[in-house]
Amino acid sequence: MDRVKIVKYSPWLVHFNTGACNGCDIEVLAAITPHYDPERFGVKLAPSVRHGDVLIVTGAVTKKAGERLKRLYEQMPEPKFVVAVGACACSGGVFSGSYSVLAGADKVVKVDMYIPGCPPRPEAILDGIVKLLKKLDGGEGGEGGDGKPSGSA
Amino acid sequence: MVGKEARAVMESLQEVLKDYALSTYNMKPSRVVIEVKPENVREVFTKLVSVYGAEGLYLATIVGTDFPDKNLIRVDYFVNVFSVNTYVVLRTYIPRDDPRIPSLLDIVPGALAGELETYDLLGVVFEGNPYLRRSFFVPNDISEKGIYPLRKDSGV
Amino acid sequence: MRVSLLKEVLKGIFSKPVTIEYPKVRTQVEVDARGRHYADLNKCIGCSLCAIECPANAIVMEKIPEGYEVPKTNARRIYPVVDYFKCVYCYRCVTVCPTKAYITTSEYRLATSAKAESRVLSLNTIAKAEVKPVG
Amino acid sequence: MFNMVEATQVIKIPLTLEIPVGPQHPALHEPLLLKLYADGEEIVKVDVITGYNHRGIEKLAEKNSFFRDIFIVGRVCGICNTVHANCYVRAVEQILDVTPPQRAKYLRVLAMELERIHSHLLILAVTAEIVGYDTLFMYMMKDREYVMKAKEILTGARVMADYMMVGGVRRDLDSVKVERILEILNKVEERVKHYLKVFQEDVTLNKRLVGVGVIKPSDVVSHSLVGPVARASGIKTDMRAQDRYDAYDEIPFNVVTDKGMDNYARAMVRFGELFESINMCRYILTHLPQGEAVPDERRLPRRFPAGESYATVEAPRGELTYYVSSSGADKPYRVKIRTPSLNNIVNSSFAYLNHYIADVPIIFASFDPCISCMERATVIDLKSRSVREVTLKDLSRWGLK
Repeated sequence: MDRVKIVKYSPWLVHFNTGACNGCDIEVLAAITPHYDPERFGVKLAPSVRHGDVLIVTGAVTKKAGERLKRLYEQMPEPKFVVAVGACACSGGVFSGSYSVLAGADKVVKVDMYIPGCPPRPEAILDGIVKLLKKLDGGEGGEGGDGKPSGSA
Repeated sequence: MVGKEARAVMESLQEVLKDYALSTYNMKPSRVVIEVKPENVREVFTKLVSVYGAEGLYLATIVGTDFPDKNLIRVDYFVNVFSVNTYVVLRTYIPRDDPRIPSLLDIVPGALAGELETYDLLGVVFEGNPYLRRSFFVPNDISEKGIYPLRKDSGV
Repeated sequence: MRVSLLKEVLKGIFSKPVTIEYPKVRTQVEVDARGRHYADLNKCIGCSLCAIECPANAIVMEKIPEGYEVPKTNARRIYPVVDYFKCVYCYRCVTVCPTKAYITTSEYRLATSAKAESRVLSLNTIAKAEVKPVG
Repeated sequence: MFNMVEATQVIKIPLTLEIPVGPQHPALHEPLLLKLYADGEEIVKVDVITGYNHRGIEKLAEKNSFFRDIFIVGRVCGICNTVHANCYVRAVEQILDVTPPQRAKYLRVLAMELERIHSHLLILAVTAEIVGYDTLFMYMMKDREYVMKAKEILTGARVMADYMMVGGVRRDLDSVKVERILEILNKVEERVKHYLKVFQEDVTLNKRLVGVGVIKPSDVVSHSLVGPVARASGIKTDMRAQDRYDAYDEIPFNVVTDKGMDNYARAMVRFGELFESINMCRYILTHLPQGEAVPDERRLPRRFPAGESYATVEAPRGELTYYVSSSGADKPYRVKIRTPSLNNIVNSSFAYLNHYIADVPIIFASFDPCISCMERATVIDLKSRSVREVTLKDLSRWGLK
């Protein structure tokens, strides 16, 4: 439990592309650039999966990449968390009917936070990570579909 | 490129390939389709390269289409003759139960990607290409069953 | 270091940071950016066109539960439920809708650890039968 | 100590070291496995192993209706989604015999050129990152955000535009938005000029780029390499100039080529195209024709006549082609997508030979790889022909032939 508390001060992210269209990948990349600067929260991209705390999964999880994803997850040190970024990683998106995809990261590993969107904006990715950190703190993370529309057009 | 000039280029192209052409028609937008016999494909390419030069054209893509009702597989070679700004499509039909066609790999090295792709997805054997093999992009569970995904009766 | 880079460094030192202090300050999102959307059940006629046209099969037509005042135009009493996990926010449903029934927002903060659907949002647009409709 | 071996003799001990790079690797942002075989520090053989990103999109396109496919093919590649959608939409328009209005053609080109700007900025930034110049990467990504904002103003989303529709585009532009995009373009152009200067002046960048990854023009054509890679070797091939689709017949632009043939030339071609694209966007915004651009999607044709068409488009990475065939049903009979990355990655493994291991990521990046593009269907290249009993030096020389 204590180790979980420590992780929340500086979670290091590992990004794995399981067959994404690169849309989510460039948004994950954009999210670490000066405009959004997640290092304010101690968030940093880790060079190797063995240094990471949070695995960011993008893409529809093709059957070949699914095996890799499982192996990567097993190589991560405890405690570890998985964030699914984008409609594809959440549920398969437009590719859910294809013969070659498993459709959804939760088919392979346990997912702690879903960030829907195609692709989600960098702010949305930050928002998801902040919600994950709050969840680690004991608070409730998810409040999707709260019934409050904002900025309606 | 429009009008007279384009027509002149197309006519010269048809003139070059007239020994091999079974029929000639147009595909939208303004691509010349020339139907050739599958065994002549290599000769046609040698001829094209000798006329337009090795730096005058490249093979853009190979398209395989399955026609189960006619028991045929159609293999189209899309060639961009960029030295004269035109596209030519070489169309061949091969039997569906024994899809074989000579490989172009030694004449056009750029055919590699298209041939591997057409083999794995449609099962067209390019004779003389040593790199053909299954399940490089089709997942193992499907290729092990011997299914070619792009065939109409593959059921995937 | 070249002079051009030195100039850049000096400019960087004396200019305001570009970073958006995200959770404290909201990013300026275009008002017509494609965000969360849901059906307005006052306008929806239950034609299922959006469910047919959705490229990701994210829309499922469901029966409106008992106890809601459903407009007469929606004879079959069904309404579209958008699965925000599957939705790719292409707004094809918005543009094909014959009655323009979709309410679009620029809401993008959708991260959640549980399922996210438009059920509650849509049902909130119509009044419950027991309560007299307000306004 | 070994005795000196005659050059004609065969060394049977496998001296080569096998180094897998990818699919999850800090130097490679793409799900691709490059198997390098190195003799000391020198690459003698490269296997490109793929399949991690194959999503079976061509089959998926046959299973969905014509209109749903517009959004599916847009998701072949996130970085170049408008060109994918545009190419498919134009192929379908050919089958339907529909011509979009002039304003829509201009807006389509605007969306595609904005995409080219952000794609080129991205790959130039990644180039800087790979040679170890992280500061420049951060600066360029910072300015790329402005282009993303312009895209958001135009299309309503930062990345996935979903902007193309049969018979037009899906959103129009008002005068306020035109002004805002023009302002952004001015800001970006100034910055791009600065980055060009950095690329030209910086010693580190020059040392890592100049003379590395040389591809001869004859190799470019015979291996079907396209786009900036071909243009950097002096081959003047550009589908915008050749096919003159959409509004490219009215908008003035130059085809940028370079004679350098190396990584540096490819970077310079991309810089040249950035300026061309910025000028084209500016021309479009100041010469936008009046009239309707957005078709009513509820009244589009529902019946598709039998027929076939072949559309091409110049994507940021090169020539992208779509072959669409209709049998008269509501679903396409065959959709064939050939992306530029397929040719540029699969057919180019010869370019790594005789380079140092450390140069592999930068050569790879100079092709502007987009694995998601190429792998909706495809591939492997093994130079396995070269497994012969020859000396390692001969082996490497052989590979270049």
